[in-house]
Amino acid sequence: MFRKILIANRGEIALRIIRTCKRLGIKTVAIYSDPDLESKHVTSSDEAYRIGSGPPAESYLNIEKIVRAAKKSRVEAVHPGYGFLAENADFARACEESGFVFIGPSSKVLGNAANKFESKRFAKAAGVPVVPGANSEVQSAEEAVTEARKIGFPVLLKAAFGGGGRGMRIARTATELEKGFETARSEANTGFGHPELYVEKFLQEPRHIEVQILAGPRGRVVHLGERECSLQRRYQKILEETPSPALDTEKRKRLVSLALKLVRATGYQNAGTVEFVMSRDGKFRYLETNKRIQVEHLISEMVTGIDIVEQQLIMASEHRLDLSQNEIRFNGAALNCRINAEDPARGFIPSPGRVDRFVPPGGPGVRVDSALYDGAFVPEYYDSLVAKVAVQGLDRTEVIGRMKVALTEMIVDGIKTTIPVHQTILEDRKFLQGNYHAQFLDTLLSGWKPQGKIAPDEIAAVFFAIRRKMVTAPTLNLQTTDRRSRWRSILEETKVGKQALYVEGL
Amino acid sequence: MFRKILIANRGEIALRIIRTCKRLGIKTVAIYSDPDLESKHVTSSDEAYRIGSGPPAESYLNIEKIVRAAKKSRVEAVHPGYGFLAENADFARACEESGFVFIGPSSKVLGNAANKFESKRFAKAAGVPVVPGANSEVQSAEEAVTEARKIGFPVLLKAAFGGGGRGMRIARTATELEKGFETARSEANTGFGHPELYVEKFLQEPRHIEVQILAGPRGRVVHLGERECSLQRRYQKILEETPSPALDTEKRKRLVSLALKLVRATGYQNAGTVEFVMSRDGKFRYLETNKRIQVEHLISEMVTGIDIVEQQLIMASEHRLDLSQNEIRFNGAALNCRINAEDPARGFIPSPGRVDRFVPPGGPGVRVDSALYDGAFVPEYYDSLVAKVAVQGLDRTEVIGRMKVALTEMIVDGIKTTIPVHQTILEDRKFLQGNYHAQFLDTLLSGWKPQGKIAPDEIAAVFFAIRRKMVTAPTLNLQTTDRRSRWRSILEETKVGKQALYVEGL
Amino acid sequence: MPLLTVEGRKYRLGVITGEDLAWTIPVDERTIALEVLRQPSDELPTLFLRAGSRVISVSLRGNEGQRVYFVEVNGRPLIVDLEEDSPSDRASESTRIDGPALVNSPMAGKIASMKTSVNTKVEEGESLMVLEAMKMQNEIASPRKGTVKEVYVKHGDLVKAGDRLCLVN
Amino acid sequence: MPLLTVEGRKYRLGVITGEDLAWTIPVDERTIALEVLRQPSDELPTLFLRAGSRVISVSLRGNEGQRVYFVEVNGRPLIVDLEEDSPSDRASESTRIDGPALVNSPMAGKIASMKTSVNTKVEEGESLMVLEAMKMQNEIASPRKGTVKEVYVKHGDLVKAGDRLCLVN
Repeated sequence: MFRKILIANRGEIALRIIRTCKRLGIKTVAIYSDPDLESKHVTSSDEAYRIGSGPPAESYLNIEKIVRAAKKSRVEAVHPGYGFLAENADFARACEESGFVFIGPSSKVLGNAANKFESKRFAKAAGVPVVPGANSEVQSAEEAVTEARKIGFPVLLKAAFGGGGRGMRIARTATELEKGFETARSEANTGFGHPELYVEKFLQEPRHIEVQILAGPRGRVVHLGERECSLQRRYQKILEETPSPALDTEKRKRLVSLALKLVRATGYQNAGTVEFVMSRDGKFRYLETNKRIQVEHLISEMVTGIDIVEQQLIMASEHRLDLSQNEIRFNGAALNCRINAEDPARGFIPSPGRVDRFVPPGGPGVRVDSALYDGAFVPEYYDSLVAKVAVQGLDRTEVIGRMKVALTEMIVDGIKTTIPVHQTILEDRKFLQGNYHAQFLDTLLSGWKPQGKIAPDEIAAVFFAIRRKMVTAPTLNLQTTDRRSRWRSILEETKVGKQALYVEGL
Repeated sequence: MFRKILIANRGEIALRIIRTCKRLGIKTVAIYSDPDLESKHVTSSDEAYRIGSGPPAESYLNIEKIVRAAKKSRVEAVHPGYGFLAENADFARACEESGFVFIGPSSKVLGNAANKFESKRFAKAAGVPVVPGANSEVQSAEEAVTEARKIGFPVLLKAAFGGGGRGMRIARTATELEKGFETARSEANTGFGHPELYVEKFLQEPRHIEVQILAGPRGRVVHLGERECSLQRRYQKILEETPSPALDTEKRKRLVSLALKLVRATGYQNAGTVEFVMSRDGKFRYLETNKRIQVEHLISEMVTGIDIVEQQLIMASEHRLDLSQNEIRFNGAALNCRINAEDPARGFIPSPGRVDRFVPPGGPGVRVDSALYDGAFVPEYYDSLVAKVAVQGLDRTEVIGRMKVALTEMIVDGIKTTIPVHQTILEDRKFLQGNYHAQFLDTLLSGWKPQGKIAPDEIAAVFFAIRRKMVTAPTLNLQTTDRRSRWRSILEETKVGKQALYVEGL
Repeated sequence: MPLLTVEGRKYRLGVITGEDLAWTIPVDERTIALEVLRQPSDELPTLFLRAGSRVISVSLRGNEGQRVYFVEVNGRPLIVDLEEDSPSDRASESTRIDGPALVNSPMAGKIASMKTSVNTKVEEGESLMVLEAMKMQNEIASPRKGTVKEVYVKHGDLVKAGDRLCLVN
Repeated sequence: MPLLTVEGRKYRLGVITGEDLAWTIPVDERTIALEVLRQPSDELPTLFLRAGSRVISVSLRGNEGQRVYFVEVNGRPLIVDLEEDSPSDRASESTRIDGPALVNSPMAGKIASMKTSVNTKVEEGESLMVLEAMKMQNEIASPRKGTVKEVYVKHGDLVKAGDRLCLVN
């Protein structure tokens, strides 16, 4: 096993990798941009190096600086996490050439197949149906329109390198396609360091279901079941679950066998995810392979008990896969909510800033992956994902119940988050029936408004507390940005006895 | 299912029960003593009633007041949690007579068998070996000595009602027995409302292993495997694990069959634990049956996926047990650490007080059950248990690794806790081999001292920060009890620029 | 009558009556009885109240301006807006803008592209510029139909929340 | 030389030398080089330092008396004791008590039973009384051999941490 690795990422996924490394006795090296000096992944690792200023291009996308940090710290391997350079063939190559193991597929595999057209060709050759789309990148809006006319509108503009919804745009007409082209390019570039786009057929209300696989050398491949990822808002997954409520045993078998076929056909190695869409008539079509650990990997870990990061490390360091399919058991169901720093009441605009207080939920079946802490800073430069809350249980009903309880317990104060949106979803009748598709949330969440569920007695209590304060102390109007100090200052004005007062309540 | 229940307990176990009730849509009624007004179980429940002042006899042991609260709030049932009145036949009877379901065995079962001699007689009749001991309570120290001479020293003095180590004393001589008698009586009375004691043979270095069972009506009984509970300090369990590292398949089978035999022989119903000692020659002897949910129940929940509180509720409300043994699967291993508010550096003296900050650990396989929060108050009147950290994983090695990581992440600031003691245990060679017994910790922890593991560079950093402060601002000497305000006050003195300063670290 | 806005919902409050430990407060159509269980102290700056069968804890954590209060109810943070004099039937819909509209940045970020320039005519909802933050491209839409009178930023500028972006007349 | 005690261990510190952002500090036999990465600010009262390959964050959260500091290192709270002048070889063993010993309560609790009374002779380690807290019976042992001169509490009394219990001469 490796003795020391560098984690070429930040925030919750860096911390997630550190946790497994600590358990296995592997030293970790963190990298950070200036605004991330305060991030938990910096102080949780054994070593930490600054690699540049806030913008990703200056830091987490800067291959040269990251390789320099890896050399300086003399690591044996580099874990890229997800996003940033996770699927960047140049980065994988730079690691390989500098003598570091890239914990993921080889640069050759990334170079050939991160480029999505290659893997689609492989899929077709292996007899796996694919979503209709262009066979190469489009360099301009005009080219995109030509391609789109061949495929037939509506189409999707997608980033050729990377995934996760960044750089994606739907276009129903040539005008829409032209209009969205530059924005999508720009997002793709910021997100993955590659502006290249391609055009794909836009499907009506499909299910988006993926299969987690672990692929060792010599064609040894196991799967950890599927993840239902149809709950997306503008192509960003929001809530994932396993098993998919849309699959019966027969369909699941078919899906998994397509995924394994695809992995074997492309010769993929390391952890990966094979994404499919399922059309309303139950047909699966291959979408792409995510050649990295994914945001939502934890629900697969929870139902199988397998630590996917550990498996990645074993595969990369020892070139073996110890697992065989028949020893992998699937226990119950699991659900993952992505808690994003966004304000759903204002059209989901980003809500970076300082988190005054972070209280994760606890209790049976709950797992929280987050780099938040009291006083943590969420920079405006990076992904808005600040926490993942996942729950596991015997069945879907138990799991939904546990998630509801968990979200009422969770507190993220100081920034706005998508927690109330998850609560809306968890109450939705169609969601509860498992009856949804990839465009379902765009409808459910359009014009989303806060629920205003505060009880009248709580309102009365708040009003009473404010009025009481006005009587006993002058209202202060402080301008400092720290709420704790404001609180303190107000309270110091209050002239109340130190003796606590007890009153019979019964 | 019940629509509303009262929880006759406090702190973490009350919150644990509330969590399951919330998931199942059952309204909860909390009770609280004066110092517990601020407790999380009060604000997390749907209703809350004061039942008296701090001392348990005035509140959580006061049957009359609790029954009054149950009547006032019109609940259908009462969950007693563990400790306090959980195994008190008078309380169960008072509930039954007032028309509330007591979520536990009937008062008749508690009345007959909480009294431990009855159940031992049942055990003997059923062919289950028992630990040698008296057949009835002892009323005085003299009587205890007479009994002890019959059994042969060394002996254990134990509380006749209740468990968990309260009221227990070892006596190797008549003098020791006379000396410890009154203290043990007093502890038993404070803990369970019953001062009665009895005498039992003290066994040398036994294993303490228990079997979790769920017993429905009509003799339907399932088990959720065993818990190894030998890691005790002065008869207080400190760390529990499942499966027991001392059992092979054959021994486990034997242990479980003895437990099931015992439960069937005594006609026990509801969730319960059958406790055994295993002597060095591998023989099991029945110790007692715990007729309640236990502190360490969560490790059984984690390996089986079964919510024991939910099962208690189903058994009590619907008089059925839906589970059958062959559908219960055991997944990997689990470990539970009891985090107590005690100062291990000062002989484990209680450390009640205000918790300035509470940061629970997160990540894969970690579960935290605690009522702590930033600013929570730990009263001096009750049990010192303030949090349980449990981890689950594929095997013992993974689980121990996960627990170590979890404990480094956990923060309980403001009071002293046993976290560093758990860290000592988790590093111990014999513990790692699974080679320990019920007297093991008394040796390992006698004269326990803090490890002082702070790295020299951290020491340098602390010293630099203090010196820097002395140069830039006069040292303040504040007497307020709130550390946050002290912090704030010191910082306000500091004359530093608002502009953050970035320096190249690479 | 005072109007309290919390999580997007408005509550109409009445006059607090009572004394010592027992008080009543009208909230919308209902009247809530509150009993003071424990006053805030230096050690614990939290007020504990009983409302019927429930215990409610309230801490005032601060305020901003004359109306916005940061409170904690049963340990949960809330931001409340207290409007002291609510004219009987003020329209709660978004008020129409007739004068010049100053467009401020809703968040910190970078101007990824400009879609308008001085003296350009714009429709209500038309994109004025794209602001990049947290790897997302956020279109800043015009709040009204009119003409762009002033533009305070350019492509590539870093802006903070509240910074002026442009003026539409 | 200053002596810093943390978690039961003592560290001998030397003179801080350096300037601006680069400093060195002797700790026991080693010399630690520190680089200031970020100064505390109003918004974030934390000092960020680099020590070799590590980033260390330190916040001073307060102090008590002249010596005890509450600090946070990499987010973890620590209580440190800083003794300014450590005589070269002060005995670190527990100092023997020769004069009268005042026994204070180590915690809040209730006097569950008295094991001694005025003018009783006691051995070192002998039980003086039992203090009940958190459902545990805690024996208060005599710190020295001698005679109980004064007793300030009786059975059933509630005491706070630090309250006088008795005096042994």
